Amino acid sequence: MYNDKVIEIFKNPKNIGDLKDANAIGTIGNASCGDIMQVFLKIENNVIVDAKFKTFGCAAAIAASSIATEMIIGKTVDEALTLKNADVVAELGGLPAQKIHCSVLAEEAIQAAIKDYKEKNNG
Amino acid sequence: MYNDKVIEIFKNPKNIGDLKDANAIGTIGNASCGDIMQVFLKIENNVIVDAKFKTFGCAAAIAASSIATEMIIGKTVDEALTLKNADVVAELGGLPAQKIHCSVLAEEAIQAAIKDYKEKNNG
Amino acid sequence: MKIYLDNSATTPLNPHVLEAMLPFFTDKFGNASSIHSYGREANRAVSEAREIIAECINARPSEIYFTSGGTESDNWALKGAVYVSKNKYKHIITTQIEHPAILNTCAELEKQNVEITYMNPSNEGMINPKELSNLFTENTILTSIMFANNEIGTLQPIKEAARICREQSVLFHTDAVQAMDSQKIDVKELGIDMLSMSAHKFYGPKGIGVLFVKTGSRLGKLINGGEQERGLRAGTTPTPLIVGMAKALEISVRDREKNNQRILRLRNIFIDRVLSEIPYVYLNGNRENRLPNNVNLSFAFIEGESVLMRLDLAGIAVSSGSACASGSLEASHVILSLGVKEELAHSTIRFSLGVDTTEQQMDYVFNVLKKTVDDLRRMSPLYDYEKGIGSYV
Amino acid sequence: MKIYLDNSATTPLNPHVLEAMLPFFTDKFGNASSIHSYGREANRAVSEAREIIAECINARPSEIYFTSGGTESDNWALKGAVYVSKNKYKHIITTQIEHPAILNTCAELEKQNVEITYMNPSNEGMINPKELSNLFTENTILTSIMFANNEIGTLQPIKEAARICREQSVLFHTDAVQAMDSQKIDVKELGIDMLSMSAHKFYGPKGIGVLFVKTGSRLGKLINGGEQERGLRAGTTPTPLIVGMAKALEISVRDREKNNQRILRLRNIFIDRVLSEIPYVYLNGNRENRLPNNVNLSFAFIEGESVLMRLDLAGIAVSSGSACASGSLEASHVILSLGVKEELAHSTIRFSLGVDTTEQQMDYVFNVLKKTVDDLRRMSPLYDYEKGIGSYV
Ligand SMILES: Cc1ncc(COP(=O)(O)O)c(C=O)c1O
Ligand SMILES: Cc1ncc(COP(=O)(O)O)c(C=O)c1O
Repeated sequence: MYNDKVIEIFKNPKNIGDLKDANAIGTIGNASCGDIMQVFLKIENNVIVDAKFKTFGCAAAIAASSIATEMIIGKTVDEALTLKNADVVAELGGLPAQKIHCSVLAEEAIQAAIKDYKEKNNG
Repeated sequence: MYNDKVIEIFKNPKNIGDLKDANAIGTIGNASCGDIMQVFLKIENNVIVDAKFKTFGCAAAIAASSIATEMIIGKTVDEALTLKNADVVAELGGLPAQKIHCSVLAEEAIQAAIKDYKEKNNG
Repeated sequence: MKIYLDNSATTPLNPHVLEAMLPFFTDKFGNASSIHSYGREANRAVSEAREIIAECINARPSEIYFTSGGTESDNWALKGAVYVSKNKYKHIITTQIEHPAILNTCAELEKQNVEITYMNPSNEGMINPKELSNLFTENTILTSIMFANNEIGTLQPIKEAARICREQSVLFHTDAVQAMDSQKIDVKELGIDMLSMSAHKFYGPKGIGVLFVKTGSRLGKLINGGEQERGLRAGTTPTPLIVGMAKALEISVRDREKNNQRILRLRNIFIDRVLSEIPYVYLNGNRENRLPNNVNLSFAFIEGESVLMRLDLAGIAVSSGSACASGSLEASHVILSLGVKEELAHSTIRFSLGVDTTEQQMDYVFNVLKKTVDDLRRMSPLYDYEKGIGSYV
Repeated sequence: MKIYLDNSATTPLNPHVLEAMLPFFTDKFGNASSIHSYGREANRAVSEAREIIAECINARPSEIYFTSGGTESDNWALKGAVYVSKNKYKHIITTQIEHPAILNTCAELEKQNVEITYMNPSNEGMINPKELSNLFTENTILTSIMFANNEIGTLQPIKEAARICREQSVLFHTDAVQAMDSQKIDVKELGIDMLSMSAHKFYGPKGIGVLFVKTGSRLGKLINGGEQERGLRAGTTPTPLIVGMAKALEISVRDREKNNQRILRLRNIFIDRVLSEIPYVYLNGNRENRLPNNVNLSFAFIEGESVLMRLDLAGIAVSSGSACASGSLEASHVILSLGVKEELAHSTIRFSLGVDTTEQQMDYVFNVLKKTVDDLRRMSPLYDYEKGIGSYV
């Protein structure tokens, strides 16, 4: 199953909760599939200065959310857009095959949040 | 499988061998079925004064031959003819279902020997 | 602290059972089909085990067939009935809440053009046997209804179902794998034609089960070969496992009442506490008509596996859905069949108590559980932590 | 004195194997499909066992499927190949000397309109793989030839048979149940698609086996249900048995050469002595091309079971025909297929040596055997004791 790093992150996830002053929110998945991931971003000058998540999902989904938010804090929006699910899996030190989709959700949630930001600002 | 009495008789069968002065011989079965029973009788004044057997067969066949020859020694020919395979089974204290046919062979071998005797003497 | 609350997935081997098995591994190791003394010794042990098991369910020894477990027994009962039937069209009645050993066997038989009817349970997980009468067709050869459900523990009205089937001359099979440990089962009184069991669910060894087949019921073979099990199930007789199964069932029956009472009390206290002290929790399955050791709860707004993993980190073993379905992304077919919504079905945890469960353990479990639910809801997008209420984003 | 010379029927569990199994009964007892720590612990042990077994035959771990034994493996290989085939007409090639696990499965498949061709062996019990080319039809889906025969121990030319089948794109299965303990088996080098084994034939536990299925070979399921064994063989994973099987095979491979040499020497001395010192005795099966532990002799004029029982009374366990067929009145199909006459076939005894067999034991066995043959011939109607010659009355 899960490696020690995934377990450790699941045990003590970072960046949990709402971000009161978020200016971008992305939500992916639905409860009937057993996974919802919600990412809140605070973006200043095209840089992600803070990121938080809320996740309804398994240990892998929670660990992926935690690590993904950590990975994008400090990055520019464009850099964050290049984050792929494989990067999340690599950073977690691997995921069981049937849990890879959790990393995809993390990638998609971030992209959805950035899309939300771009729409609000350019749209 | 076999009860202790069958085993005991198989271990030390009685009445083995040819009877030099037999006046009746009965042979039943064939080697291709895995059973041949041969009974030698010495009959005097219609009384079976001695009986011996030779048997190619399993432990049950050998035990049945032994006990059957013992059961008929001292009997008249007509009494011996009433010996049924069930009597042999009973005297052995029972046989496994698939070995009942060995007791049938014993009954038939005795009947064949007596038939032989009657044919020689009346025929 | 390590606490095992997954006794419906499997149980530890009872040390007395292991003791009974040990001589048959290295010492009395003969092949029970051999006619020499080693073989006869093994054969005697197998015969005794068969008698013990038969007596435990009021069957005859000749009605007990050893298999490799509950799954094989279930496969054999269904496929065996189909293979032997001379009907051109064949129809089987079963339920939506069966174990995959039945449901996937039915799916396989459907591919072979057997028609299957799946009865649905009430929203409390009960099958209504009265519905059977409307389901029989001239082609119905078999009805299979589980004795007790493995997820929600509901006990089905087997006696009435068996009676209705008998009246229509339809064979009746029950998967009693989950019921054996705690329920009194008398196959004669219940009127059952076939019954599956699996030793590792009652503190016996894994890899051994039984199919009870009532004298006179015709059944095709699933596994061909040697003449073991009166020619119906081939394969070298696994004597140590058989001896262990008999010993385990004997002990289970002996201690049944005592264990049931103790476990039931712990179970009820736990359910009451959870339902009263943790909000938005729902008990799945009828509360009374269930196995004494079963607790099945849905914790709204949080996902089952993450609850399971949190408890595991605290040394507590439970199950989300059934063990077999683990790793699957689908919510339990059993919970869904109760009419529970998919998102809530994903939030389900089974606690199954056992002979080793103590009051202290259950207190600890409750405390860890309460904190776990709290923590996970705090990170759930479906729950407004400030307001303490659910909301769908 | 108790002497066990029926190691082809089953072997005693190696005490080191038992030791390896023990923790998984009562302590590490989890269900290998469970995701909590108990489950992961069991799962790890099963994975390791799978790796060990794979390595022993140069396969990949993902090609190893656990079953309940050799019989199930054989059934699965044949039926699985048939179920998955899209051919309208299906044809299987096998041999007359297979174990009942193959032959009775074939008989069952014949009822389902599968055509079966049975190759006959030479009078030394060897199959000629060159004959295969004439037997293939456009419908041939599978050839199954045993690696070593269980009665006469003959080793078949598996590599050549597998090659010929591969050239025709016909799946090749081998029942290696009797071969595993003494033969080096490299499935890659031999080009085998499927291979059956059974742990209790190499000092492992009863009730566990393996079917090796080469990556890419399509196979239907025999037992439906949960997702165990990558969805191909359902049923709760019997962890202790699996751990035991791996340990037993590991030890068998490690000690193979040493054991083979020692046993072969004892075996050859015994055969030479019997053939030279007891008249009218015939060795069945090729003398060189056979398992190192196998002796199969026909003792003219006396019946096998009575020899067996006499030896048993002296503490010696042997087999007449194969164990499964015991209680049957028919002579062994294997011995008959060699062209041995029925009466002589009824006079057959198999001695199968094992790791515990000693020179002293074999001396004792020879002496008891000689006296037994003498005693039984004395009461045989087929033998003239005075003249020392056979005669049919
Ligand atoms: C109701 C039910 N039926 C069948 C089975 C299958 O039994 P086994 O896994 O022992 O083959 C199980 C348990 O896994 C079960 O709970
Ligand atoms: C050649 C052969 N195949 C298959 C089997 C069946 O194995 P099991 O009895 O372990 O199922 C045996 C032994 O009984 C055998 O000797």
